[in-house]
Amino acid sequence: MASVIEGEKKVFMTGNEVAAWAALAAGADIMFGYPITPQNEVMHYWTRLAPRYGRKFLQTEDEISAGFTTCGGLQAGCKAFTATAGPGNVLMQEPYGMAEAMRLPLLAIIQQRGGPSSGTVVYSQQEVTLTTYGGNGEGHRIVYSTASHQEIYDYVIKGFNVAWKYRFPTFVMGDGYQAKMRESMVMYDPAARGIELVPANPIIGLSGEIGVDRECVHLCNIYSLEEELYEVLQKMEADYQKMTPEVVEYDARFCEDAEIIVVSHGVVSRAGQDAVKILRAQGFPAGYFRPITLRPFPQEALRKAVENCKKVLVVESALNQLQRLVKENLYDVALEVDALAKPAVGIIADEIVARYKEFRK
Amino acid sequence: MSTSAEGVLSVEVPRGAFHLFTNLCKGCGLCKEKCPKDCLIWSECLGSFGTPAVIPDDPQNCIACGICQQVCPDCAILIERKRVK
Amino acid sequence: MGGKVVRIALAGEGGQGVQSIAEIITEAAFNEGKEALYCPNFGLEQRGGVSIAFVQIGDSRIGAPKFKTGDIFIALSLRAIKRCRQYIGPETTLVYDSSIVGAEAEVPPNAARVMAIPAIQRSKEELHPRVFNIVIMGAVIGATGVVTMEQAREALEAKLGGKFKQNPDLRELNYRALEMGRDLIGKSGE
Amino acid sequence: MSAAQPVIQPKMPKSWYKSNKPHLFCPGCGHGMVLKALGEAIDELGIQSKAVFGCDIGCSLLAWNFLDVDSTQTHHGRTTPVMVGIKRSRPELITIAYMGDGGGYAIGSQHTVNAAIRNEKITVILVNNTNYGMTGGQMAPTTLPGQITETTPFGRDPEETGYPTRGPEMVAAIASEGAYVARGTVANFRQLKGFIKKALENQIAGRGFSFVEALSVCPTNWRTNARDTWAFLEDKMTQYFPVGEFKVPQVKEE
Repeated sequence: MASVIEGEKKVFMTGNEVAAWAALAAGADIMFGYPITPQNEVMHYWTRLAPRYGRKFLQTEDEISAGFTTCGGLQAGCKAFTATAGPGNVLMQEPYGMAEAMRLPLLAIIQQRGGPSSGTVVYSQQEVTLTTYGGNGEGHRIVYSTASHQEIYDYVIKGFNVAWKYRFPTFVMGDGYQAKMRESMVMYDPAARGIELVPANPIIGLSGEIGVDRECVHLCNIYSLEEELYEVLQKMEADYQKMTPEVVEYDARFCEDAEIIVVSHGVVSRAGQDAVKILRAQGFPAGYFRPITLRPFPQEALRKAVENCKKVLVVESALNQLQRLVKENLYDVALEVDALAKPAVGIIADEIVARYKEFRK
Repeated sequence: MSTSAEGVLSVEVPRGAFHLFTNLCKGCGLCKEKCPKDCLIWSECLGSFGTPAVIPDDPQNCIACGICQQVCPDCAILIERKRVK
Repeated sequence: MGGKVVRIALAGEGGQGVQSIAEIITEAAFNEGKEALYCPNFGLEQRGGVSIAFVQIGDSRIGAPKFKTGDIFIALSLRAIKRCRQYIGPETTLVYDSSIVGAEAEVPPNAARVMAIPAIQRSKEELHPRVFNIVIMGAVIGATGVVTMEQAREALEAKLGGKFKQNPDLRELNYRALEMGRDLIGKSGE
Repeated sequence: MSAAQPVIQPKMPKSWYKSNKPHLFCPGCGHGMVLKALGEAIDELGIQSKAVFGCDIGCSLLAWNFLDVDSTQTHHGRTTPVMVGIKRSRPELITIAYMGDGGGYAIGSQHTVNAAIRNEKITVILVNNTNYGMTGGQMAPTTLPGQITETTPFGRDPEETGYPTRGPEMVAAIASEGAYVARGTVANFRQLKGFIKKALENQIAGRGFSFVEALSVCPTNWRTNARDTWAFLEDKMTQYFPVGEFKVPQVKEE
């Protein structure tokens, strides 16, 4: 496969365009998708770029189909992916479940929009619970929450690799802002940076003659006995726990001597970081913590970060989604948790600064 | 009629042989209804579900047409035909 | 954080070209080596309603994609002023077209500076009504100095080069529109 | 019987997976016959090693390890998109989507319709037994007017629940040139096998969507003995669901 990006290239584009380029650079073979704002341009750019590199696309009849065709493509050994948002993300929970159950290396780019229901087509961080724990299972998924176009590029490439290495469905979760806004970032050829792309391989439609060279493959996705499924789930959980330290990512700053730590993720963490810098400049001992993987959650890192602090301020464009994760992961730590929760609305640094000062009283 | 160790009921008929694999026969009776000579009956032998397996009532009535084999959902019947000279 | 970030909000009716202006300005800033972030408001108003563009230009990484109040707010219609007054604060320079009837009554009292410029009238009389949005772009550059006129011209070339090739007169027309906008604000971006 | 005589073996298709027979379907279930027709068609076309078989949820899920063919279990109604995904990714594979009437005409009807419209080069084999067998015999899209099921205890009333879905007729109406559409019945094995074989050949030739509905029987949920089972299929079902080919590609003579 010829490299898509020669060397390094600084560009100014939308996050959706970045996502399409990243999928190309990551060696994605085929995209299955269904229109939904604010994800549409991932498909728009992909359909324009893919033929140049011999990659494929299918627009399906709905998101259920887009998810399941992706599952089929993955079983056949192609780096298949999809992108969706909001109500589409809801419909895709069903195929994600299949990917979870059958350990298919599904990669989905999620651009969160306002909910519930059709909500807005604009922006939110309300798909955290859905993306991390949606579906009738235990949330054996990997969810990256990106904060910039650079990260969309980096984590889409990383996401494909992690998915194919560990075989858990992987999500690169942005939002409407990241989808539609333009900012600068550097595209690169992963190989030139020493990033080796994990090869794809089929689990069905194998080569060789059945009965001569090989046995047939029967992929099972439904079990007769509760014990059978239990065993499968035990193995899944064990694999997930084993993988966690290798995959989990976070960013922590100024936490050692912080009295209040601002916890935020995704695009909001940009404001979180700015707020902490402003507070520090004003002499307030504020700390900054950002989970990059929301699943698996950087529990150990967060617990370590809050060791010396008194309070945690969770900031999110949702009511109680990151907060729930934070509380769950700090369940036995004596800490006061407050939130600046603005569902479906953007958050700026000044608001966090103000809330911090209020919370401090 | 003979019964092999493998649970195969075999009946020589004028045009060949009727074989029934008792481990496969579930006793549904679909074959019985489709027999053009109406010659299949429930035998003394039990099939895989503990229900009686089928057998031709009189070997002379079986014409080895193979319809029972064709309609069996479980491939429990095999009709061997003698070569016509 | 680092250096000062200039925050620009543009609002107008769908089709007035506020998104194109934002796109060209940020593209120009990017080409100049600055950090730029352009975030369109792509709400349901995308078709037939008020369209808003949020632009931030600075020397280092830009934080949140949106902001509370802009350094400069350009409104191209009465509805745009009404709907977007929340983005006008004590540090905001509000620029609107002087042809907007009833604008004065809607201007929030807290704006730092208010400028009504005859962009529609002048572009119609002296240039062409179609380049009205480029006049506005010139005004934004004049008011903020976020990019040089040279970069603005290059970004225009990148965006409209195809059209310029077909009709070279268009290039001159757009350049003049850019300068007209800058002069209407009365400040040079060069 | 002399010792030298070879042990007589049942005549199963080569592409049947032998070690799990007898299979899991109920006594008299039509799935065995449809899968026998499919197995023989696979054998005759020599595609055992490049076929991918996908089964739906419902009784058809019991076919997940029925064939000695690479197979995958999907979700209810979602076999068509999974097979489309495989085919689009690896066009050299022969993909067979196997489902019941509920999967193809109710919960997954949008996939049937849109795969047909897009002329996806997959083969769909849909088994019509006029009810939801796995869940205990509820009304299916194909339940006949007046037919008693667990959810139509007084007989299906078309005024309330509409008329049975005529799948091949619908698919033939919406599929484009190159599609192959037929309805067979387990009561006519040879014909059914012929239809399935043609459907697979159509995919191999890359002409378009191929769809075979197989009229089948469900003695367990119909609560019928063998005689009434055949009678319901041959007398009642075929009245409403005519057997035959509905769309055959025009193959140009070379």
